[in-house]
Amino acid sequence: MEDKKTEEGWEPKIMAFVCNWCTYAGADLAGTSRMHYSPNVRIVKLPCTGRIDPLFVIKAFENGADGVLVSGCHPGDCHYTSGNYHARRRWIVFKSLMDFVGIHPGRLHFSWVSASEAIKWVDLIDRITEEIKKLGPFMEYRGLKK
Amino acid sequence: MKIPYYPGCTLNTVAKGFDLSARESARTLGFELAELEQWSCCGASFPLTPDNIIGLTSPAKVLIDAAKMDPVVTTLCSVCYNVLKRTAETLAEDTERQKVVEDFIEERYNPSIEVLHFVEILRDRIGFEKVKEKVKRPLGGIKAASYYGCMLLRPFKTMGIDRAEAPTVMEELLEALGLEPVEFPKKIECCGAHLAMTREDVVAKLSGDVIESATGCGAELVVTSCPLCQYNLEEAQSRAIEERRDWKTVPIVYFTQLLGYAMGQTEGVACFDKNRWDARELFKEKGVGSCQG
Amino acid sequence: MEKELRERARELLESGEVGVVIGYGWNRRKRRTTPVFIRKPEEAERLVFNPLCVNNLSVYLTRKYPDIQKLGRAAIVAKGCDIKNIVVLMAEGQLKRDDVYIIGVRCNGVVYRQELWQGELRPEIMPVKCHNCDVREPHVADTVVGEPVLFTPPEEPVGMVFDKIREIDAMSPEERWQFWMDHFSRCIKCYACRQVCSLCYCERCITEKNMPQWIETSAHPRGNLAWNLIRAMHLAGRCTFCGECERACPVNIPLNIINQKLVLVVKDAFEHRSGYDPDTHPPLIVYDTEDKEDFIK
Amino acid sequence: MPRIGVFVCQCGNNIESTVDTRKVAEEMKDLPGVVFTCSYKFMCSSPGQEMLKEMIKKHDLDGVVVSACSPHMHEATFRKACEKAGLNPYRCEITNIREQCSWVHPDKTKKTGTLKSMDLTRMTIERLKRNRPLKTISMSVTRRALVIGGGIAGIQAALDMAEGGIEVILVEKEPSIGGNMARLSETFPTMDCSQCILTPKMVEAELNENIKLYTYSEVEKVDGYIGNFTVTIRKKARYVKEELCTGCGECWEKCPYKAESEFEMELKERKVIYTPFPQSVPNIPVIDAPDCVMIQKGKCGVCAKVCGPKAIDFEQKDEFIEEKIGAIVVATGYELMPNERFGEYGYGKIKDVISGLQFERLASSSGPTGGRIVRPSDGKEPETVVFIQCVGSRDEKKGVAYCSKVCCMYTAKHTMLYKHKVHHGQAYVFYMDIRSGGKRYEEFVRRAIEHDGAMYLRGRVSRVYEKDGKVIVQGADTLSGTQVEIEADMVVLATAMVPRGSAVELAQRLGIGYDKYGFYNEYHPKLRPVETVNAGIYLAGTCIGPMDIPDSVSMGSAAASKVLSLFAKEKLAREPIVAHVDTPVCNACWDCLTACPYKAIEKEGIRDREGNIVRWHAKVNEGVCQGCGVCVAACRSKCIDLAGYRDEEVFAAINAF
Amino acid sequence: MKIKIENRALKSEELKHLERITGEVPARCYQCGNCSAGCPLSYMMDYPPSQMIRLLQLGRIEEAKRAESVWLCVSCMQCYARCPKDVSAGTLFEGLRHLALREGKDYRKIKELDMPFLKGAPQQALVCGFRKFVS
Repeated sequence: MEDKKTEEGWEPKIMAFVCNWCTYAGADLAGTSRMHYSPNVRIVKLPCTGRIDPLFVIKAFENGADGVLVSGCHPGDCHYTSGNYHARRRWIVFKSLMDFVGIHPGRLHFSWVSASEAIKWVDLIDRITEEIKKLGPFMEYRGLKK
Repeated sequence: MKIPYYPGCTLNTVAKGFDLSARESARTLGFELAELEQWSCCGASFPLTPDNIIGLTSPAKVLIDAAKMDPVVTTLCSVCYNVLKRTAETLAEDTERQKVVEDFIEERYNPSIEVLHFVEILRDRIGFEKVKEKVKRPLGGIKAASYYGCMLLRPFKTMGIDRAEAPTVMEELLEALGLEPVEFPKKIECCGAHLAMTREDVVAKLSGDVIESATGCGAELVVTSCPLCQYNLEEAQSRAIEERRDWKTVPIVYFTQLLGYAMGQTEGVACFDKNRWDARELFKEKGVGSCQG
Repeated sequence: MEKELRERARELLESGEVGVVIGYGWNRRKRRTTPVFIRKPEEAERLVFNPLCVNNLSVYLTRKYPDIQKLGRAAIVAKGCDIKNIVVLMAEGQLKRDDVYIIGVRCNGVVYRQELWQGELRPEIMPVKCHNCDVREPHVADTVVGEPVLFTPPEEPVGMVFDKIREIDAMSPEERWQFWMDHFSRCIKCYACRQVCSLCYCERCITEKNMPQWIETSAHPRGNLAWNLIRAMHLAGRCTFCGECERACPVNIPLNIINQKLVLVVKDAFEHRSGYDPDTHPPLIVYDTEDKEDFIK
Repeated sequence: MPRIGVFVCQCGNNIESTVDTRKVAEEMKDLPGVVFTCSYKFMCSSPGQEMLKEMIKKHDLDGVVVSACSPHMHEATFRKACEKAGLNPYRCEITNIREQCSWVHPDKTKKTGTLKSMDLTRMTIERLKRNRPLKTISMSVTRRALVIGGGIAGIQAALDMAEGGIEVILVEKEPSIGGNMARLSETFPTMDCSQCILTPKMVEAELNENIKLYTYSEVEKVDGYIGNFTVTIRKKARYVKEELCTGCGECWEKCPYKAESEFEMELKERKVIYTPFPQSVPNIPVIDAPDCVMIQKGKCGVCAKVCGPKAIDFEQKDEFIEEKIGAIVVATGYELMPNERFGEYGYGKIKDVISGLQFERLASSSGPTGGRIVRPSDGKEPETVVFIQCVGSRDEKKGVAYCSKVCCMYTAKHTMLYKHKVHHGQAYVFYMDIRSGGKRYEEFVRRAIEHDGAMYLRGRVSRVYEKDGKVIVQGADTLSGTQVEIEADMVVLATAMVPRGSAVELAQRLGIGYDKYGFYNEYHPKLRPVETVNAGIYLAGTCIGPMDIPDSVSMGSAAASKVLSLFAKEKLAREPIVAHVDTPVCNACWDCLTACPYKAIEKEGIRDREGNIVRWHAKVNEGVCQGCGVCVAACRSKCIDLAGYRDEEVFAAINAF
Repeated sequence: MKIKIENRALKSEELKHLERITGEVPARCYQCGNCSAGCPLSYMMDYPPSQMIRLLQLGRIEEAKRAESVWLCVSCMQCYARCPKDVSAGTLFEGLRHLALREGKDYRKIKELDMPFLKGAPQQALVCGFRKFVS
């Protein structure tokens, strides 16, 4: 397990926390438009980015995620009018904190993807998968388990 | 108060009156236009395409030298003002190009530099009220058309000396000097600019239209802030006189000439005689401009 | 000054205005100070104030200490830095202004290690917070005691904590990770940091929540990291940098660095400084449509 | 131990072609708590649903996972099927293995898709294990409606609802209902006189017993939730007692002071005590307080002297009225973008440059000129009129990026009206595109061009200036590729429709969404065009975006029908996705209360026997809560949780990752 | 006249190069004609500004380069000031001038200028003219 980094065929595991109304629907649209993207992402659907607790991200890393994506409606488009603004505030602090303790910025991504931005979703997933592939498995975090 | 001052090439030669009267006026108003110790040409045209970096180096050097005195620089010529201000904005916004320019000049660029037109200084730092107080030769009754041209106003996002489509700053200044500003449709149209070099016919048409538009609205005097406008307008007028009998001739002067004259400078400073049509004749005719105190 | 302090405390107790005065007193050997809870006017003589009065007593005003709350309205002896925490408690509905009588003490700085205290305050022996203190003159108080203090904090904050933050900021992610793991791995989950903090007043701490168990309770690096991250997040925008958590930490985890980092982030991003205005909401529960989002792609 | 059934759908070949559904089903069988798994061709088909129901009964399932298409497609279908089989519908969870798996990962070896499907299904199973049965929330309904805005959309909505037997409160901020439509002269494409078709409706609204009119009033505050709103209406001081006034008009006849008429758009003056226009409903005047010499200086009082029924009351104050209602229709309409933004067109400086609405007033037979089209500067009949379209609209730099939609049509109408009134006149229209989609619309535009001789020039106008009493228009005709100049007598700007200046403020008060311009957002732009995200609040008319009268009217009716169907039920049922507070561990820090976008959280006190409050905690109002979960993430002690998305469920899903 | 529109021309390297050096995207233009309406030189041009942009949209960059319009534009920025789509025709003109000048094709030779002009004109006219017309 430990030296998976060098192992051929290692695929990163990416956890995505997305809001139900924009990004989830955007990902659906990518499907109905038969676009293709990297299969590494596992989506957890939440009503709104405002529901996303920083703990989710920590928990995802604890459970072996090599990268985490958090995504929701563009500012002004929130189904609940302001949930994403609240989320953005939290992320500003949380992102700084994660950077500060040395979580590589390539492992934690934030994005706005609307229900119509299937292309953006596809590009986003491909881009972060690529980036995380370059970083390799998140052994540092997984190593903490012992 | 000392303000770094960039005269530019033309004010040093052809438009001496523009320069001298401004310096003298500043003194009267209690500040000094401190000419930069060394300066080069601004390039006389802002490089519109972003890949033309070499065109930025010359104005950038001017800004760098000015910033050594004070992060503000003033200028009189509309073109210099336009080029310097747009360069300053470009370099402040685009750090990449700023870096390239810095490497080329081998000096650090100070992005906080502010480029001000002389009239902005009068309006914002001195106040037209104060200018009015200093007037000794009120030029009452003379109908003057402020011809802005292009460079003071466009592109508006950067230049913004006043409202883009309906500027009034020059009119306000002229009013303070006791003139009667005349509104005319072509006050923000182009004079033909450097086409003077290739297409005199076009310049004659455009500039001629400007003058006609002004005189059509009753102007007896056209005021400008740009030596090239001034030249083109005078050229066009010279041609028009030959071609058209009914042409109504007007003096084309710089605003600082009027400013200095109204504030009581000796007549030599403004170099009215350097203009092809001497405004003093108009003053005489109108019976204005005699010194009061 | 102590005379003034005792006088005030006695008056308050005598008049019945308060039921208890929370302040500092000497320990038995008079080498350290310790919190005292004065309930009788004659006991007011026990109150002292000197640079060894380091504790942030505001913690006793929280719901963590229902016994103290039962004693009636409280008066508290508080330095400017302690008052900041009281202000946050007010902003978060934990206290009303009338619930507490604040005896603000003018302070020239404190000394954490009593052996360094020789009767003279020198900058070298004071903690970082005192070097940058802008509330030596208490900013919210019912009465203020002590000699007026003339001190202007430096424009840019100075001190080891700030140097260290800059140093960590300049590190690579790997180095930062190593730095923090070295520290966090020492954590023994004693929760002294939580206990001493007056802003950690939760009825039930997140660590005590099971179903689901968000934070692993045993002391191993993974759970330690989660705990310290969440503690920092929960204090973001609220922490006043009183420094009590780091002082209390038995294994010397540099909590001040992580807390101060977030104080700087919050100040920079939301222009918020906690502990100054009881009417301002903590920044993380409000928002501005213009908040920066350069990191959101 | 739970008894979970897992149903993996093949969706014909849609899923099956890249996911080995049998293998997925097989693998899931071994998970603890899973008692039945299968793969099936079409789960959503009737036989599929029947099979689902059968298996629930046969295996006594207490939870169901359907791995199929997006929950946005068939979650409701499967939940309903489960309910029919006696299972709590919320014990059915969907795994999306089509949109987010089989369709996007085209690995024909099925390896990728199968692996991901198994992961996703496992996550759903774990989530389901933690899931709780939920009960739909049922709420009472106050069967009264509020309509904000008395323009044509609002009037239509109010009339339709009143017709359906609902009591309606119609709030209008101007002294009369009628809105912008009352200003129009004729309407395209039929050329009906606007007043002729509008006025009867206004009167009908006034006389209908089910409609309560509040004119010169504004909505001050809105509390509550669908079925149970409480609104506070500010009734501005009219200085006229409505119950006494007979509308005889003596007062405005005699009033000695004048002010500019808002209704006539600065083309005419009105008295200081006035009704906006002769057909005003109600026909009760208001006193324009800032201009009234009596109110400002205590002198005059002529109106009071001449008023027979003694209805004038200079001491009147604003009144606040509270009304309980169950639904709200927002129909606040539009205004025109200020033309002053376009200095190059000289609006405001050149008198003969006017806006489209001003032209409507000039052309209207009840307008300031009695329907004569004349120049505002000298009252002469203009022989050349230039109409400029897209002023401010389709202009992302100085104006708005969107198309204002109605200008093409009304400009064509203007050219006709002009031609009909000034026979020798010539109309010019500068346009970019002619947008005349709509029944009989294109024919109408062609008629303007072919029959009434309007000269259409394709291009924008760069500059308008005054010269010798003429208005010179300098534009381009891109079809011939030339600059054109027209010496006009009058210029009419077809200015963009924009939302009311107060639109955003009202949206925030109502908790509904709005776009960057301030137009209100529909719940779904196509499928739920008159609903908003805030249940119980509906939209109609141009507050949503530019639209013409027929569209506004149909939206008014649509909103009314939404309200009627809402009120048709005795009790309201709603999704139980709401937050709950675990009260003993609440800190009463009120972070949730501040963060909640819906003001759904209240403070609740616990009292001791003497009635003293001993403890406070937060309480969620289930009717108001929309289930966003912002409070949950904000709560440090984790005492709030969101049904359907509880921490435990999310945690379980992450753990199964 | 009939022109053949080719996919290749729409995406030609030279067009991309022009977009790159000018930072302008002709596709943004929706041909409202405001630039042509306001351009002071429009009346003299063989192709007024909006048509020049149309040529570029159609991929006919060679034709655009040969147009006399390129040498008539004086960068007064009237077109840009009033463009509702924030497209700067003036900048595109400048880009086209660069393309021509960088090929070494001077529009005006210095030695062709007459003496009275050289003596009487303000320096800035010369400097500016050289920049715009001489490689």
